[in-house]
Amino acid sequence: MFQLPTVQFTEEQEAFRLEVRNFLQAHITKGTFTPAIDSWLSGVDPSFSKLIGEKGWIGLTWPKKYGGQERSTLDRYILTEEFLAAGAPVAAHWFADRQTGPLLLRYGTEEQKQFFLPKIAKGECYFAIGLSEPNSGSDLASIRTKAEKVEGGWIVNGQKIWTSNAHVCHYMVALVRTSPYDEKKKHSGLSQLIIDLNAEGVTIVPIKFLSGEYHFNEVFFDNVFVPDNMVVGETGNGWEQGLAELAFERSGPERILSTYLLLEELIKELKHQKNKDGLKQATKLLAQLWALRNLSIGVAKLLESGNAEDVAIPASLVKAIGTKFEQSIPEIARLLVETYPNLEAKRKFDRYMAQAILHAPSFTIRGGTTEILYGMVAKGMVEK
Amino acid sequence: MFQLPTVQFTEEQEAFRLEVRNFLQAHITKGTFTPAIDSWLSGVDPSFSKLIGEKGWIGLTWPKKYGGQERSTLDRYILTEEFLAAGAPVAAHWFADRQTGPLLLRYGTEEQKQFFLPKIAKGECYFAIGLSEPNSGSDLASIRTKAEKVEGGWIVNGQKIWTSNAHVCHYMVALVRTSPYDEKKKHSGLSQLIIDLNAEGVTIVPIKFLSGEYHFNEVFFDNVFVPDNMVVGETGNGWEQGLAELAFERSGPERILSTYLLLEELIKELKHQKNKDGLKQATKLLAQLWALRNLSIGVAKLLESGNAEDVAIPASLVKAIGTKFEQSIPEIARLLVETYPNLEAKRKFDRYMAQAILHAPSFTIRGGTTEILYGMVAKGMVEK
Amino acid sequence: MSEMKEMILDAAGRMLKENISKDVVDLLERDDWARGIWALFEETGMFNVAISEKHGGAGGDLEDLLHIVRLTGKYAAPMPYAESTFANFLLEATNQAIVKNIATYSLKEGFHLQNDLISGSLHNVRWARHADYLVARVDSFQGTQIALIDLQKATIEHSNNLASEPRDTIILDKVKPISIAPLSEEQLFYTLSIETAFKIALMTGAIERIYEITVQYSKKREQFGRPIHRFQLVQQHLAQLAGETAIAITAFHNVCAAIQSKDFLHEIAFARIRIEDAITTITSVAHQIHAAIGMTHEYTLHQYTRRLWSWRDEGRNSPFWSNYIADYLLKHDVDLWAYLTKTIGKK
Amino acid sequence: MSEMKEMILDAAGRMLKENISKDVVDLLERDDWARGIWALFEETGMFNVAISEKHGGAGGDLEDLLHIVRLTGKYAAPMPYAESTFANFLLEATNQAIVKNIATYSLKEGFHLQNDLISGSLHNVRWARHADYLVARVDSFQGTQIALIDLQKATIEHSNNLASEPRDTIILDKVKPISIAPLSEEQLFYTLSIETAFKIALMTGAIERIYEITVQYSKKREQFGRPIHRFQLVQQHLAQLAGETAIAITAFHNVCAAIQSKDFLHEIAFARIRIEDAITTITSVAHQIHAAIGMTHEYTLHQYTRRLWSWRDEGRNSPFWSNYIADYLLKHDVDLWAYLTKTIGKK
Repeated sequence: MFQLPTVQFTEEQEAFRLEVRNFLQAHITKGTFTPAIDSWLSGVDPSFSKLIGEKGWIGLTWPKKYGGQERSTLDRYILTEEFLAAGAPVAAHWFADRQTGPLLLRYGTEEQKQFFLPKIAKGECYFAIGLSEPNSGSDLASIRTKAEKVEGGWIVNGQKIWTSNAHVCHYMVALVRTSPYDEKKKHSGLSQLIIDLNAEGVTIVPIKFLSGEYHFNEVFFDNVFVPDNMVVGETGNGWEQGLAELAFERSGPERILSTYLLLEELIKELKHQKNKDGLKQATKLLAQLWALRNLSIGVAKLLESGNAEDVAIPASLVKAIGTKFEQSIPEIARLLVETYPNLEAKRKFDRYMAQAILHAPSFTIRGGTTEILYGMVAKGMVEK
Repeated sequence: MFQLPTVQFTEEQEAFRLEVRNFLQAHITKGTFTPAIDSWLSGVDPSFSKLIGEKGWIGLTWPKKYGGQERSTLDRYILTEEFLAAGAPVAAHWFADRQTGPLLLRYGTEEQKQFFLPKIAKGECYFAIGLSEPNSGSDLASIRTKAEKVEGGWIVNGQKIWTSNAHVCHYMVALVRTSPYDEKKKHSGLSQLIIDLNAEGVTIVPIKFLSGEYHFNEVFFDNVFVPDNMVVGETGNGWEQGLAELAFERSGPERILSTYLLLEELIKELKHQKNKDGLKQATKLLAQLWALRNLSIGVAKLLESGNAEDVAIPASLVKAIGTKFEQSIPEIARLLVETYPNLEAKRKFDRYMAQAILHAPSFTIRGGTTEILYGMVAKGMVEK
Repeated sequence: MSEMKEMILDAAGRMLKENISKDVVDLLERDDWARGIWALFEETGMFNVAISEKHGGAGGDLEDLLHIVRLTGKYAAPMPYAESTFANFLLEATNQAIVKNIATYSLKEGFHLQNDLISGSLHNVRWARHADYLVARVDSFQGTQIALIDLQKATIEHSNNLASEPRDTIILDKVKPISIAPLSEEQLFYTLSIETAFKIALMTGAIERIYEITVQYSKKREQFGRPIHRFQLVQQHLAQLAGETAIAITAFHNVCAAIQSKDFLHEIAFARIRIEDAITTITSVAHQIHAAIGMTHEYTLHQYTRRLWSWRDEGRNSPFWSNYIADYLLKHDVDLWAYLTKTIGKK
Repeated sequence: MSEMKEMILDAAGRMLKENISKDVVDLLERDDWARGIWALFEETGMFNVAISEKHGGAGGDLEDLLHIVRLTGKYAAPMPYAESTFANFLLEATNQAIVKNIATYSLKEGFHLQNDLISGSLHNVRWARHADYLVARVDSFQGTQIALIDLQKATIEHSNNLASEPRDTIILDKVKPISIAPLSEEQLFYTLSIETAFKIALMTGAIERIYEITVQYSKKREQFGRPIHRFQLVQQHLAQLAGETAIAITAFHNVCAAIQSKDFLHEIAFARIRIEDAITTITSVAHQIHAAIGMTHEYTLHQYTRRLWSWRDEGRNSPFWSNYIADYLLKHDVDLWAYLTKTIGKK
C-alpha cells in the first residue's frame, strides 16, 4: 500500500524550477514582496497574484481553453515548492488554484468552467472555502447552513467560520444543507454552492488572529439568493465532492514547507557560527524534509496517473507528519541558535522565528486535525 | 490539584541512604551480585533477598510486631532508590514487600498478618500478583478465573498470565470471581484470595521473554482448594482492594530508574570522552530525572499523611511520564556514544544498552498501560 | 509558608483575579498598562515583600515574593512587578539603596563604564519605556558592577515581545549612575539564578492558568455529540497537559525549597531546562485541544501561550544552564548518583 | 523494474515466505542457520544478481540485488545473503575475483598489513563463524586496501547481536591474503554508502513485516468488547506506524533510484538518518499495540524488532552520516534549497 513512484526531475522540469526561482529572486530583490513564513495562507497580495497570473502560473495544469497551460502535476508541484521556499505571498489566489479549479473541472458545468476558470487563471478571481461552522469543528457532517429551493435558485441562511481570506475573495464554494438535517444520515443532503460574496445578505466579519493579524473570518448569510447555475455538481452530493476536494489538498508541499524559511536561516546561522554540532543536530530536520518530500512528490505523481483511491492514506500521512515537522522547526531551532523571537526584528532568524511560533499551532488544526487524520488512516489500514 | 509537598531529606535520612549505598557497594565489590538494568523485576536472587531481610530492609515501614521496622515512607523511598540505582537483584521479594504487605496490613486478618508478614520481612516468603488473564489484558474487569464456595473454603479454576516470577514465589494473591460473571456489573463479585502455589492443582508454565530470559509465567488452577482463612478482606470487594493496591505501585522510583544504570554509564562515557556537547544534550535527561523524582517523592510524602485520594492523578502521571523517560534513555544514549548493544559485552555501556533495549517495551505496558493511565488521568481532571 | 504569608498570597491572588480581565491584559496592545492594580499593589505593601527591614521591608522572604510573581504570571498582569522587585533585589544584593518608583533591570552585557560614566546599548529590556529606573550590569576593566540609572537620561527605542509586552532598547551616552557597586563572579551567578527563579515563577503561573482554561474548555466544547474530553485522543492531550503542569508546579516548589536551603544553583538549572520542555508540550496540546478558537485574539488562551513563547527565550535559558551543568560535570570527578541525591563526598 | 526482474523478486519472495517459519528463524538460537534456503537461493541464481558477466553474472543490477536483500530482511532470513553478496560487490569494486562459497565482510579499521601479511582483530563481524571467506578493509602506510582472506586461517570468537545473529571477533596473525587491491578514498565512501544501502534494504524489509504483523493483530485482538483498532489511541499508534513505514519504504525506493542515477551519497545519508528515527517509532508503537504478547519469545514480532535494534547500530549509522552532512555544509558555500532540490550551481 505504500508503493509510491519515485521521481527524478527531467531537465525541462529543472529548467522550469530555475525559471520560477529566478523570477521570485528578482522580485525579492526588487522589493515586490518580503519573504515570510506561512505565506501561502497569510500572504495576501492581489497585485502579486495578478503578476503570477500573467506568467501563466495559476491553473498551470488546466486545459488551455480555460486559461490553463496543460502542464503536468509535477510542474505544478515544482512551482508550488518554489513559491513556498521563497515565502511568496500567494494566499489571495491559493484556494481558487488548489481547490476550486480542480473541483470545477471535475464537477462544474461548462458554463461555470468558462466563466470562472479563466478569471482564476488570470489571478483576478479568488475563492474562499466555506466548510466549518461554529458548532461543527472537526465534525463537518453536522453543518447547519441551509439552502432552500425557490424559483430559479436557492435562498441561503446560516454562517461559516474560520474562512481564510474571505475578505479579499470574490466567491465562496460553500457546503450547505439542501435537505433538512437528519441526525441519522448527517452526510446526506449536503450540496456545494458558489456564493457571490458581494451578494446582498452576505456579511463578512473579521476574526482577529492571536497575533493581531487578520486572515480568517466569519461569513453570515441572511437570505442570500444563489441562482441554480451556481450549484456545483449534483445537489445532495456535496459531502462526497467535498471529501475528494479535501484529499487533494492534504499532500501538497504546503504541508511540509510552511516554516522552511526558518530552517534555511537556521542552517545559515549555524554555518556562520561554524557550529558543527548544531549542524549535526539539524541534519535530522534535513533528513525529515527529504523523506517527506519524497512521499509528497510520490503522491503527486500517483495523482497524475489518476489513482486517487491509492493515495488517500499516503496523502493523509503527508499532512499528519508534515505539519508536525513544520511545527518542530522553531522548537529545535531555538535550542541551536540563540534567539529572541520578534515580529519586527532586523535579523531574519528572529523574525521568522516569531512568525513560525505564532502560526505553528494552526498547522495541525487547519484542513483536518491530526486527530481526525489518524482515525482516517487507521480505518483505511484495517480495511485493506 | 498538583500541590505536592517538597522534601528536604534529614541528616538521619541521608545517613540511612549512605548506609544502604555502602552496603550495596560492598556487595558489588564482593561479587554478591552484578548490577543490571530493570533488576527490580528481572533480578531474582533469593539468597540476596534473605540478606536484605536480615538487614531489616523488607517491610521497613511495617509494625515491629509483624517483623517491620516502623520506619517512614521516605526511608523506604530512599532504600528503594538505592536498590534501583545499584541495579540490585531485589525481584524475588519485590511484590511481597511493595504490594502484599500493605494489602494485608490494610485488609488482612490478624491471623494472615501474623502468619505472612514476618516471613516476608525475613526475605523468605515471596508473593506473585495474579491479575491478568489471557483475554483480559487492560480490561481487568473481564476476569474469568472463578472460585466456588465449598465446605471450609473455595475451589478455584482458571488461569492467570504474565505473572512475574511466579516460579520462585510461594504464594499468589489472585483476583478471582466469587460470583458469576455479569456483563453489566463486571466489577462486582471479584475477590482476592491467597493461593499456595505448591497446592495441588496449581501448574506454573514459564513464558519465555523475547530475549530468552524467564520472568513471567502462566499459572493454571485446576480445582485448587483455598481455605476460607485465605480470603483477603471482604468477599466481593476485590476490585476496590485491587485498585488501591495498583495506585500504590504507580508512583515509586521503579517507574523512573529502571534504566538508570545506563544513564550513569552514558555520563561516565561522555566525561571520559570529554564530549561536552554530548553532555549538554544529556542534561535534558538529568533535568527530567530531577523533575520526576520530585514528583515521585512528593507523592510518597503525601501517601505518608494518608491522602490516597489526592495522589491518584499525580501517581498515575509519575508512571506515565516516568516509564517513557526510562524508555528514552537508550534511544538518546545511542546517538551520543557509539555503541553495539550486546548482552555479553565487556563494556558496561554496551551491556546495559542491550538490557535496556530489550526490556524497554515492557515499561509502558506492565502495571497499567500508558493508554489506560491517560484515560484515568483525564477522567480525574474533568471530575474535579 | 506561615499563615500570615498565606494571607498575603490570598490577597494578591484576589486583587489580580478581580481586576485583571482580558481587556486589562490587552491594554498592552494600546501601549498602556495596569496602573490601577499597580497602585493597589503599592497600597497593600506587595512591593515590600522580601525587602530588608532597614529599607522598609514588611517581612516575607524570597519564597513569598516568588509566589506573588507566580500569581502575576497566572493572571498575565500587565505591569512590571517582577521587574521592579527584582531590580530592588539586585540593589539590596549589592548593598545599594532601593527605589520606590517603577524600576526595571538587565543582567546582560552591553554597558561599559569609563570615567564613572556609563555608555552602551541594551536590547529587549523589559518595560523600559514605563520605568523610572534601570538597575543594570555594567562592565569595565575593574570588573562587573551593578548600577542604578535614571531612565530620564536614556534614549529608549520601543519594541515588543510576542505577547506585546514592552521589550525596549536602551541607549546610554555617558550617563552618571545614581549609585553603583561591584558584583563578584559568585554574586553574578547568584543573581542570575535568582533571576531564573523569577522567570520560573512567572512561567509556572501562566502554565497553571492554561491548565485551568483548557480543562474547562474540554468540558464545555462538544464534537460529534459528546464533550470532547470523552475522546481518547483529547484525553491523551489532557493527561500530557496534566503531567507537564504537575512537573512545572513541583519544579517551582522545589526551587523555592532549595532557595531556602541555600543550595540551589543546580536545581534552578534543572528546573529551567525542564520547564522549557514543559512549555513546548503545554502550549502545543492546549492549542490542539482548543483548535481554531484558541488561535483567535478574542479568546484568552493566547495571552498565556504568547507569554510563555516569549519568556522561555528571556534571561538565562535552557542552553545556558545545560552548558553550566555540562561544564560542572566535566570539571568535577563526581559520582552521578551522589550528585543527583546531593550526597557528594559523603560516605 | 523490468518484468523479468519482477519475476526474480517474486521467486525470491515466494521461496523465503514458504520456507522461513518462526522455527527456521529460531535456528540461530541453536547456533544453526537456514542452509536449505541458502541452497535454494544458489540453485535459482540469486547469488548471481548484479554480478558482472565476466564473473558469471546472470544480469540484474544493484537495485534488484537491494530488493532481494530487502526480502531477506522481510522474512528475517537466517543466512548471510547480504553479507556474501556485499563481499562479492567489494571484490568486484576493487577488480578482484569473486568467490562462490559463503563470504562475509568488514569495512571497519582493525587489520593492518606488514610484509604482505595481515594482522589485527575485528569485532562484531557478521556471520564469521559460518563463512569461508572474509573480504575486509586493511590499512597500511600504503593506504587502504581490500583483501580477500581465507577464514580457515583466522581465530574466531563467537558473539551474538540482540537477535542472536552471529557477530564474531576475528583475529588474524600474519595471514597472507588470497588477493588484495587498493581502495581510494572516493571508493571507500562509495563502498560505505552502498553498504549503508544494503542495511537500509534489510531494515525496510523488517519494517514492512512489522507493519503487516501489527495491523493483523489490531484486527484480531479484542479489548473491552471491541477489536482494539477501534480505540482512538490504538488508531494513533497505527497511523504512526503507517507513517513511518511509508517514510521508510519511500526512502528505500528513492535510494534505489538515486543509485541508478549515480548521485546518491547525500540521499543515502538522509535515508539512513531518517530510517533510524523510523525504527525508534515503529518498534515502540508495534510493541505498545501488541502489549504483553509481543514481549514473548513465542510470538514473532521480536524477530523483527530485535533485528532492527541491532542493525541500526551496525555499519555507518545516523551519527556518522550527520557528521558527513554537517562537514559538507560547513565546507561548501551552498544555498540550502538548491542543495535539497539538487540544483546546486544552476541558474
